[in-house]
Amino acid sequence: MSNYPKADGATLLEIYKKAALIKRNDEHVIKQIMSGRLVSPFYSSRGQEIIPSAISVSLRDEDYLSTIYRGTHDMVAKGFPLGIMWAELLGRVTGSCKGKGGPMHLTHPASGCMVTTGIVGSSMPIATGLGWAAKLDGKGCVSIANFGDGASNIGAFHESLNMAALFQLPVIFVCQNNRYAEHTSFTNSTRVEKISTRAAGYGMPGVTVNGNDADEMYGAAKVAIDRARAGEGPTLIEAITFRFNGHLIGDAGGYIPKDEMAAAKAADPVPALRARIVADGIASDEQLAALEADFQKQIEVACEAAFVADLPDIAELKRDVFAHDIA
Amino acid sequence: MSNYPKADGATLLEIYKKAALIKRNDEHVIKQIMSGRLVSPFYSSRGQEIIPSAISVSLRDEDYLSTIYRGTHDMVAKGFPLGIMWAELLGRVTGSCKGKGGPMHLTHPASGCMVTTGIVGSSMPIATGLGWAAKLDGKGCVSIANFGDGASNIGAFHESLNMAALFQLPVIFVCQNNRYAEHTSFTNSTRVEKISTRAAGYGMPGVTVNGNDADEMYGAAKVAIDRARAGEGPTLIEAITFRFNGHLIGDAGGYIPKDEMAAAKAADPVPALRARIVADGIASDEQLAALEADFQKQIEVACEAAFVADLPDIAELKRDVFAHDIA
Amino acid sequence: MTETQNINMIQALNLAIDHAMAADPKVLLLGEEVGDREEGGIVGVSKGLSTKYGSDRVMSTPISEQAIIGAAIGASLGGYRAIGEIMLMNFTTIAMDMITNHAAKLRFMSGGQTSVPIVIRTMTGSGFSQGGQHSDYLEAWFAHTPGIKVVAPSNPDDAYGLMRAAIEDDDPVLFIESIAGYFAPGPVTFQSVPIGKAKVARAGSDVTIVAHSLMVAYALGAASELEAAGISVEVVDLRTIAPWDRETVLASAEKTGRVLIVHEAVKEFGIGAEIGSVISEELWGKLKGPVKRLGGAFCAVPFSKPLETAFSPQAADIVAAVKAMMG
Amino acid sequence: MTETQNINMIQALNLAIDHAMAADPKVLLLGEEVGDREEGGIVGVSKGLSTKYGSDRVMSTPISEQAIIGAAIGASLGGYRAIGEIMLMNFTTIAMDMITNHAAKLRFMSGGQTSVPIVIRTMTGSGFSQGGQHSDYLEAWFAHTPGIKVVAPSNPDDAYGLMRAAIEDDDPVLFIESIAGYFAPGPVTFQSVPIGKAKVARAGSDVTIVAHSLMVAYALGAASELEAAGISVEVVDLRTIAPWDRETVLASAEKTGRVLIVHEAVKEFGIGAEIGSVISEELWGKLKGPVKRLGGAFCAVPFSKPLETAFSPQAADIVAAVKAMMG
Ligand SMILES: Cc1ncc(C[n+]2csc(CCOP(=O)(O)OP(=O)(O)O)c2C)c(N)n1
Ligand SMILES: Cc1ncc(C[n+]2csc(CCOP(=O)(O)OP(=O)(O)O)c2C)c(N)n1
Ligand SMILES: [Mg+2]
Ligand SMILES: [Mg+2]
Repeated sequence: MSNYPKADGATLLEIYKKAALIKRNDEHVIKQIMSGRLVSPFYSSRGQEIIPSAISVSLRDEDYLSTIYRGTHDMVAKGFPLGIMWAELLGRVTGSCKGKGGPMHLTHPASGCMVTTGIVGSSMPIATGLGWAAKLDGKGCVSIANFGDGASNIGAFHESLNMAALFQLPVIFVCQNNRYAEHTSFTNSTRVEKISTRAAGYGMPGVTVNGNDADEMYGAAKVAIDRARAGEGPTLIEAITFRFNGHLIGDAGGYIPKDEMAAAKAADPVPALRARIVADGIASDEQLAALEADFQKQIEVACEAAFVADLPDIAELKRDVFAHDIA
Repeated sequence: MSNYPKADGATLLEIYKKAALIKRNDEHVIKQIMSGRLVSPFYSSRGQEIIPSAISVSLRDEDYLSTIYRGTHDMVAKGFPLGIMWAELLGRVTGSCKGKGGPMHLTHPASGCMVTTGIVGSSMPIATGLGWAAKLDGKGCVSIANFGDGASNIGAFHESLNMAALFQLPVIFVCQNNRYAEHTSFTNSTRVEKISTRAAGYGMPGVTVNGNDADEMYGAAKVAIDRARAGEGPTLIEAITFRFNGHLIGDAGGYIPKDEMAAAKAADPVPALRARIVADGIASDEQLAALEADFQKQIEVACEAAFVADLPDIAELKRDVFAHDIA
Repeated sequence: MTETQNINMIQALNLAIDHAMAADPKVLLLGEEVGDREEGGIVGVSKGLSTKYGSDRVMSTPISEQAIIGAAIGASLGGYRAIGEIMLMNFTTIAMDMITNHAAKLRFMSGGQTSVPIVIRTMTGSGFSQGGQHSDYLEAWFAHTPGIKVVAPSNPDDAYGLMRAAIEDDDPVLFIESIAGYFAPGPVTFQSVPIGKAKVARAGSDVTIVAHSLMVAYALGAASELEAAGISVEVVDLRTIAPWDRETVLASAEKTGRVLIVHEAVKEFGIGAEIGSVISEELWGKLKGPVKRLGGAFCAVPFSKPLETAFSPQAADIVAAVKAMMG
Repeated sequence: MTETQNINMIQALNLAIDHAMAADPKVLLLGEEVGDREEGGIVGVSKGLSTKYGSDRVMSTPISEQAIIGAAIGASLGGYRAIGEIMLMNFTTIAMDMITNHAAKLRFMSGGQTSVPIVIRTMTGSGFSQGGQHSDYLEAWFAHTPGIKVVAPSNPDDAYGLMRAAIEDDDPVLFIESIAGYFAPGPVTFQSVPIGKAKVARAGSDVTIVAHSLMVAYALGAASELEAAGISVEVVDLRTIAPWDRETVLASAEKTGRVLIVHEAVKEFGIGAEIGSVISEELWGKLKGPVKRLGGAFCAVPFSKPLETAFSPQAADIVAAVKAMMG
């Protein structure tokens, strides 16, 4: 992967900032659930922070993002405001979706977070359409489609990649291969070793990278995004990573071999990037600690504000079904 | 393709016999439609006769066949009796499906013709299940899934090939690439040059062969069928061919360049195989003419019997919805 | 806009889309065969449009119904108004997730932040020997799905007007076309027809027949026949199935006191059940007899002509049903 | 068979499938996570089965709903009885083509030559903060589809009995499980429960409540509350939705003269419409008031708790509705 563009120090620091914010935010949600203060399904993205962080530094607000239930990392990296995210996670009327969507349907068009789906694979056909819109707009915007390893075996993957390639749409298909789909291990879901192998079947470039490595992830994403902006069509990026928690909080993950989990956690990509940034003298431990403390404060403010916010009125059942309220 | 097993003279003759019967049968159906004697949709397989003929010589009655609306060639080659096929094409109660299915749903389990679907791509998931049944039976039977080039872009293709490969099911996926999907040319449906390229994405072998060449088609099919019987899993065979008539009789095919059609017809695979069989001294022109005359007679008998057969009684609406009649 | 023309539904739809694309550069069209290279649609509804508006706005797609609707949804999230064609209504089954879990729900789940102003064009109807997988009316499924509107014109004028309204509507609209209804010419006034408004197609005093799509013509035919028998029939053309026009239907039902609901879709659990239930409840004590329903037989659409004809309500069945109601 | 045990629905279903697999080697199970390697299903219904019957008969699949149902259909065409699991009812949208165009129609379209004795297990229900894409009751779609039966047990005994009957049934059966109903234990007698037979869950004389799945428990709760208010309620548990038990429902309706139909599915165009229409027609002149219906609100299932609770009928709503009817 050495021929990828390298991330300079400033960029690495940006990537770390996003990853550190995502990590703390995720941990704080889990803390609320564990303490019993929050009762809601939550699909943690701990362990996968580097992927969207390294992608987003090459994105603009106007670029489109489509993601899945396990997508707070993608959205925080893209710029989804914490306050309305927390309020939505808590089902408050102050949430981005007025509490109607919840964790599986977080949406915030202003930051480009166009759709979050709970249906495996369904982020891809929609992201393909967003790519069509971006192409028609002619402003060089791109559409990012996030999905998991399990989603790469469903029909929507196939139809979307073929269509995006045929029409040379500016879509980057990001398969976050965290090795598990609910309780099913990657190797028990397909015989192919690399999902990226499938790109050739659509006449599109495909690469497999270490999604937990900021340089590799940044480089692969930059190349794909630049190609898309230049009208050279879509790319499939398979980012190898790992999911530190169960499928959702509450799932003990008993189906994951202990050593496999231990090894993954030992290689936690966020502290690893932090150590490197300090070692390379890009930022000092103190500077990073200050940033982290500030992130923690932002998260707690967002969380506490959500807890005291109002729940939606029942009249909301008749709103947003159609453009006009139902009588 | 030279490392494929070669078809001996007797086998080539068998292949020719099937192809000649299919060709005449298809032409006779078209004749009935053109003469106004038969008013019904018909999806001619003229031009694609060699594919199923060269596959079927390696099949047994107990092997399963799943095909599509354009499937009379596949079924005649597999042994679907002409009499009940014609009666079904004419919607007679004597038809294989009592006239309820028609051309798009021809079915005859006794000859292994398990399902004919009118939904593009849907032959594949079902054929995958028939492969599972064959594997469980442990008798070395295989499941053939026929589909077109257009069908290779739909989600069911992806899910079926991945699942069949994962479970190493004895399924042979036969993509009859006749270069057009209704009015859409192959090159306007995907950027990949060979559909067989996609097999690698599932960890299954994939080959592209000239489906109009008896040797190549026979060899590729034999290898795939033997592998499947031996429990070595599925294969994707892309058989390049051409559709001599429109999508269905009545479609003038104006979207097909004249020279493309002319070249294809000039290379009509059935007379070509006939000439070779005579040239190689496998059979004499007279012998073949006698066989052909006999085929023609069989076809006409089947056709005429169908025309005088009864139409189903309206009570049939309440039969076969469930195992028990509806009150 | 233009002066009245006598044209058929195919021409009316073509002009409606043409006028909408000319008026608004954000209007897009995609689907199988829709481009002129593929002859502008299987029945020619989109003839000339790709030539006039370019293949970026009018995209002929691979056979990928999930991606077709997904791309329409995505483009609409990106600010466009895409018309996605699903060639035949039975093929909506392939795109059910995109239609019902996404197109219909994104506005609500996003708390009104996003909307999906797409039109899904599809055609259907028995009577063409297309058999069990190409003839179904499935409007009841979509009417049961909050967030999507369902329209089904019975004549060229409404086809034009409803298509213009559907394209301008800010919510997804399923647009159902009757194949049998395509060819009869009628006067087209080029006015938009409001979604949600039924039309009294014929005034009468003894019995109200509620119908839509092709069944309106049958109902009108039956009505004139019944007039000869001294029975005055009022025919209400629903035009919009969801949200259906309760005021118009209830007013007519109250006036005549007798209601027959007719649709080609299978009677059981069809839309007649909802309309009948509402009438029976709202007009309790005011009806002269129970609400009656006619619908397709409880089976797949059969191929054989006598069965296919017996499957769906015919004018004679309507006449008989009305006479029975008049006792 | 076995003596009565007090177990919950998960255990009852597990034993029903276990007993069926032990009794008939042709019974198979496939779906996501169904194997013990994946912890025997997301709620554990198939725990122990892959260990006991082997991974050839109990297959954990990739996320491929079309292939899951297609494989079940194919295996059944090959002589097996496959139970295919679609984890949540909203995911049946991915397999709609396989379920409605194929499983439900192959017997009819083949003129009775083939049959599809599969069971499609799926779970659903609001109340778990799963939002708009994981909570829908969609039974009305399938009840409108000739050729497939639909059952929905309300208690562990019926869950066991209906599952045994569904597996033995020679036609496809959609088996709907209520997530909220999984955990309450009840006596299980290990008897088969005939498909098509409703049960009078509580006898009464003033009002009949027709319900299924979770709503039966709510109806029974409301009934005891109403008894205190001096209103005698009869509760009919449909158990089978298609074909529904007209005799039992009509007998109860005629006896009480007042009917309330309750389902969690969206009220409009739900199954209550069909049942209500038949009651109103069959019992014309014999009812004391119009048939009333309670159902889910006309919107996607909302995430936020107060909205989610308001979405579906609660016991209090049933009590209020019945009091209004008696008013
Ligand atoms: C069509 C569909 N099938 C099944 C499910 C249930 N389900 C939710 S998440 C999931 C696993 C997805 O795994 P993967 O794609 O690898 O994403 P990850 O959760 O690992 O991020 C499954 C099977 C679903 N939501 N949608
Ligand atoms: C899911 C679905 N979409 C669209 C159609 C309409 N249709 C029927 S045949 C056909 C073309 C199929 O082409 P191909 O797969 O190449 O098979 P061929 O007809 O060339 O043998 C299309 C689009 C269909 N039957 N099913
Ligand atoms: Mg995963
Ligand atoms: Mg083709």
